[in-house]
Amino acid sequence: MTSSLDTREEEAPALHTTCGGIEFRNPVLTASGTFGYGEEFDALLSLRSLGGLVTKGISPQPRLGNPPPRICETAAGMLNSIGLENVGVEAFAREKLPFLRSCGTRVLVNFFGTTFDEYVDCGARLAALDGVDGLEMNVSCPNIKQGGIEFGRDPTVLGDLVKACRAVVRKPLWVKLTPNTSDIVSLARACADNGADAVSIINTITGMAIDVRTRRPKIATVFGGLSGPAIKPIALRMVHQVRREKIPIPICGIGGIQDGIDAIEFLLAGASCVQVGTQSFVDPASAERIVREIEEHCRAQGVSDVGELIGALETGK
Amino acid sequence: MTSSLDTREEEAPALHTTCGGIEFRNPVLTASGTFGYGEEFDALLSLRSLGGLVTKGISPQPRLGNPPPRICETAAGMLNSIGLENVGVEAFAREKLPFLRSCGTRVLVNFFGTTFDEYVDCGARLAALDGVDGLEMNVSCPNIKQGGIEFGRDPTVLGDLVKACRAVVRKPLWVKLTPNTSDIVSLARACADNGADAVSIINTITGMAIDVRTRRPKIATVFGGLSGPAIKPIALRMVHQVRREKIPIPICGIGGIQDGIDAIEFLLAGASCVQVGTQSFVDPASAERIVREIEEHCRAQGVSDVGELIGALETGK
Amino acid sequence: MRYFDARVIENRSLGGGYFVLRLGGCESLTGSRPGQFVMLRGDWGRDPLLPRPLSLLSVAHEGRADLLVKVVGKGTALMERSPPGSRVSVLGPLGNGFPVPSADVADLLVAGGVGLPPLFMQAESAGRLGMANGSEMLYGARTSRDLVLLGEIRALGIALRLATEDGSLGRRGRVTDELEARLDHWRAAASPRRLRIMACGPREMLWAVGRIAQSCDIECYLSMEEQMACGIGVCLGCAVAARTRPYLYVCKHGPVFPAAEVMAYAPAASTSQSEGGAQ
Amino acid sequence: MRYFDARVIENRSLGGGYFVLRLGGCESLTGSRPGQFVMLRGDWGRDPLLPRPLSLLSVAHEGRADLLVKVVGKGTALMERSPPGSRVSVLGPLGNGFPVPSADVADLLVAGGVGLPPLFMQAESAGRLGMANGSEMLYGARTSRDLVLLGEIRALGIALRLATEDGSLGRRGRVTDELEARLDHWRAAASPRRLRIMACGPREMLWAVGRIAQSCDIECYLSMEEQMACGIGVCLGCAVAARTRPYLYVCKHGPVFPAAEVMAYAPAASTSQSEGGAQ
Ligand SMILES: Cc1cc2nc3c(=O)[nH]c(=O)nc-3n(C[C@H](O)[C@H](O)[C@H](O)COP(=O)(O)OP(=O)(O)OC[C@H]3O[C@@H](n4cnc5c(N)ncnc54)[C@H](O)[C@@H]3O)c2cc1C
Ligand SMILES: Cc1cc2nc3c(=O)[nH]c(=O)nc-3n(C[C@H](O)[C@H](O)[C@H](O)COP(=O)(O)OP(=O)(O)OC[C@H]3O[C@@H](n4cnc5c(N)ncnc54)[C@H](O)[C@@H]3O)c2cc1C
Ligand SMILES: Cc1cc2nc3c(=O)[nH]c(=O)nc-3n(C[C@H](O)[C@H](O)[C@H](O)COP(=O)(O)O)c2cc1C
Ligand SMILES: Cc1cc2nc3c(=O)[nH]c(=O)nc-3n(C[C@H](O)[C@H](O)[C@H](O)COP(=O)(O)O)c2cc1C
Ligand code: FES
Ligand code: FES
Repeated sequence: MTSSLDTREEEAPALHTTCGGIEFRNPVLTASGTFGYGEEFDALLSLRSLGGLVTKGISPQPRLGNPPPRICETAAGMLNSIGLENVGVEAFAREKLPFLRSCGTRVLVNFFGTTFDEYVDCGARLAALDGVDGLEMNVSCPNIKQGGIEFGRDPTVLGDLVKACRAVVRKPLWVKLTPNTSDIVSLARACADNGADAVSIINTITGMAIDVRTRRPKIATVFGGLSGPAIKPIALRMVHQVRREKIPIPICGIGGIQDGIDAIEFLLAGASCVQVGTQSFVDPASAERIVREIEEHCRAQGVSDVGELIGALETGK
Repeated sequence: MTSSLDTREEEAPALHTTCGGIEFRNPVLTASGTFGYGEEFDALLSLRSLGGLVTKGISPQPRLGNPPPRICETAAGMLNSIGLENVGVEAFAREKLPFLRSCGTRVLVNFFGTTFDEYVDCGARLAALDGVDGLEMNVSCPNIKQGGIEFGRDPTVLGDLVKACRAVVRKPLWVKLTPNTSDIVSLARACADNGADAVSIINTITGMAIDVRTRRPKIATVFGGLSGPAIKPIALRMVHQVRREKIPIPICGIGGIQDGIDAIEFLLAGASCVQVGTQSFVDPASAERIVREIEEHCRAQGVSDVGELIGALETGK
Repeated sequence: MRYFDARVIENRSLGGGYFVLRLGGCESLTGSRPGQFVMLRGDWGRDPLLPRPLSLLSVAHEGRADLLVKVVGKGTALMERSPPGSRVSVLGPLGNGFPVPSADVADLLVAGGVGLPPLFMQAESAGRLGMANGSEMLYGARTSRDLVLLGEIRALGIALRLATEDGSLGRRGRVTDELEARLDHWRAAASPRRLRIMACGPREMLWAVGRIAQSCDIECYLSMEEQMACGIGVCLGCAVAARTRPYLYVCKHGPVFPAAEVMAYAPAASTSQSEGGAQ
Repeated sequence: MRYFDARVIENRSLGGGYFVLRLGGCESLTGSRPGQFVMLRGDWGRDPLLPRPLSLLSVAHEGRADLLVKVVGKGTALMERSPPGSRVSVLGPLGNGFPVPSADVADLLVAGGVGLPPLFMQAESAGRLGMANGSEMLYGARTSRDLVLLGEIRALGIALRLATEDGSLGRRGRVTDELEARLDHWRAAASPRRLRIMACGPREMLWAVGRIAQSCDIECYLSMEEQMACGIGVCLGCAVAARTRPYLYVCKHGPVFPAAEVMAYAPAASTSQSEGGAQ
């Protein structure tokens, strides 16, 4: 707002972007699990200034989550093991959606199940709700039938899951990939081949921390998901690997974004939009600030449309 | 030294440890590529105070390495793409080994090849050298025959490589695993099944960073290896995953260790010894300090033998 | 609840690692309730990354807010070194706070170590309502060095009883010993006012206070701590096992809980005692 | 080369983001050569992680060492804010340094922006050897605000010629324009002393200086910069493409290189000029 006063109107860089069938005012979304259901942040930043928000992951039924301690800090990051606690589809529709419908920004609902059927059921029910602009499928959940291995770790399992959900979801369907893989490209390809509209890269990386005095894990479930600036180089690499292989669906880049420069790194690496996660804890107004910083960067570098940045990395090859 | 004056002699905790067929004065080694060939650190700390050191990776022939820029800093970490530059076996034996023979600590030589035969050749020649206490095989090198995929990424390829080297190496043979995998346990098992004496966990994680002004990667080769405190939670998790599965060979823990507490986290997670890498750049005397801090922790916690800590994590299971 | 920049206007060391950080620019904290807290972060880069939860010690006119902090790690060490003029980000006021003082209730405010701030503010608020002299504060710590702001507490007009584990000031023993003694006294005195306990301090102390209150059937509120990331109920990190729901959140449903709500999952007395004693 | 703790004893701002950090406790730096550098790290946790390379500006008796620093990012910003008394870790002296002044050689010391320190120290050393008046320093920057320590340089007894891109002080233009003018002058003067050039500054400037020296066949030394992690030749991070070997290391073989050694891989003049000009 303030910055548009500094310069003539016509110079304002175009920030809108399209990703996975959804048009966004600008490329900055907030990440699942770090922004609640939006409401709590209404007093802290202008939701209308954001490209969009992604809700906490929803499952068909409410879930209780894991015992505490659930989080701990690490070097430039944090571990969490919330255990996918959430209110369930019904309570979401009843209690959270009314606010989201009028919050003034795009709403993606992150969802998951513990079985194939739960995924399909959950996707179908959420997609039917008014006020939901799109779905983001969290495939980093333990597949009980496969000995607890994440659904999203095997390209074949993942492809089947995407196909099944795609068949019932008539809204934009994004798939959020797990970084606990040696081959992110195959996972992205499995999504593209089975009808996903976009891939979100990345979810948290499995990690752990130990309290040496008590000799116990700092997280009750032993392992937790690592997020924050620490993982940015890994996330950026995965985004670029997928982009380089010309997988034919767009990418939403996630992982350790703290400021506009970080966000632009993801755009250059090939993301069409980004999500801000842990940084919303560090600085609850950061997502709005990041929009401003991207705009300032565009002005300073003479970029008239943020789309020019997407995939514009020069590798000299 | 100083601290042993504070307390009666008999209270000094026993720090020696055995890992992969080598006895160490204490569990603190320095990591390959971050400690040169030892000589440079002679003026900065007491080499005799260390458990051991691991040399820069050696290949059969000298290698030039990658074009600059080769390193950049990231949040609580750094990326490097040195390109495995080294002096080669011959020059190593002639120019570096004489110093190492008399440096007063255990010497492991890190080595690699670009083909199966090069690995075997390199391992055999290094193992034959007097003054080499053991070998650490770096399998995070691109396998040209397999389209540049790291040798160490596929358990079958890795197992074959370990077997081939094992046949010619009559000294302790450690294998340093790549973290760019969805299944560290299978990699460790392939090593154990094929005669390795220990596994070193972990090497750097592939990452990237972008200079948004020039739109170029900050590392000339686009991708580089992430190291430093940022990766510690991931490294610790992998060590513990391998330990939990009762793979029958010991683990050397590596990744982001900055102080004695970090080192003890690795011991509790299941490592028999640790390596200090990037921290030697942050604080060149850190390895010696870490030995002291481990000793202090043992005293404070009434641990009479550091061996009591190995794998002593209590997960309540 | 607001998110804003404030400035350190005074940083007063109390010795023993304790210090009072006086912030200016905290107009949005006016009207905060005792027991509420803020998430605070200095201008210190990424290490540490997350903001730190700190209870309000006192909130005055003209946007002044005081925090009492003890150095325990990186974040608090950086705060201790913040000179006047330093910029800090503040999110608050957060959480629920203690029940308001009431004329027919005598409050026993039980503070352990750095658990003092919310009870200090509660006493201050009681004083403002003219109810301080009906209540008393029991304040315990390891040594006399850990008992801070004694003059300031007395100035609030509340009766103050101290306990130190080493006997260097007040009763030798735990603050819960003092609590039991005072409960005996109150029962003997047969005061017409109903008794109520509010406590903040180390977890073992809280469990002990909760058990005492339960055994005497006295209304009791405990201010809990958990690791926090967001402070506003979105990360779901600060869960505590509870009676009415599987988990409640310290930042959103607390930090102050009726003891019965959280005592269900407290360890048995013996364990906790020996754990505490092993230190 | 030693690794030791030092203290900031003075931190003098020169405006424009430049400041002189005076360190105490640097006895081990006594005898350092102009062009040598240190790896420096403050007491600031993990952000930033790696120490920062800084050239020596001056090393005095009693363990005093001066550094001239310009704020460009996190590390230098933290250094700028370090009050006297702050602890810093120092590794040094590192690298090779410039050739020593010699009676039969006239040195042209070419400094661009914050490339001043090694040339300042070289002039200081020449002064000490009584050879300063044979040499001259050419010092250029964007604006007059970026030309610092002018009084101190003059006090060394060396002739000083300035250039600014905006013409706010000295010649309007680049320091390399001034260099060409001076070379014309020296040739015209037909001095009996052999000419030698030593330069430190932005990479484009170094390439330009190197090209001028090559075209006039004058002995020339360039002090190079690269990203560094260790400073002692073990990480192999600071490689520069070289003539006699595929790569040399700035920290170990440099930072000062004979121009011919590193010019082989310098970009062609036109590119570099336009790149520089595009700023
Ligand atoms: C609601 C609430 C109110 C609080 N009020 C005060 C107060 O008024 N004054 C005060 O001095 N302290 C208060 N604390 C505790 C304070 O938040 C921690 O001491 C602080 O976060 C430690 O940060 P650090 O970086 O110094 O320590 P770290 O380096 O992070 O850790 C040091 C130790 O403190 C523990 N710790 C770290 N973060 C927390 C946390 N969020 N909660 C509990 N323990 C933690 C760690 O497990 C570790 O053992 C409060 C905590 C909560 C939850
Ligand atoms: C041998 C040598 C001597 C030097 N002497 C001086 C000196 O006397 N005074 C002075 O002010 N500066 C000097 N520098 C440059 C100084 O090291 C960098 O300005 C500093 O490291 C930047 O750190 P930062 O954290 O402030 O910036 P960052 O936040 O790390 O980065 C800001 C910018 O500086 C660049 N940069 C970061 N690190 C380096 C590095 N090691 N080398 C080159 N560029 C870097 C980054 O690419 C980025 O563009 C010297 C560099 C070298 C290699
Ligand atoms: C506390 C917490 C809870 C999260 N919950 C979810 C979730 O419910 N579903 C999901 O797909 N990702 C979840 N994530 C992952 C984030 O959306 C994001 O992918 C990850 O944190 C990396 O981004 P960051 O580094 O910016 O935080 C969660 C992350 C955190 C820190
Ligand atoms: C500059 C640099 C060079 C390295 N070179 C090698 C190498 O030659 N061989 C190898 O196996 N690992 C190499 N490594 C990896 C380290 O030995 C170590 O596994 C990794 O850095 C993680 O540990 P850290 O976080 O403590 O640094 C290198 C790391 C760095 C930072
Ligand atoms: S701290 Fe995030 S929910 Fe309580
Ligand atoms: S900085 Fe490590 S080799 Fe030069």
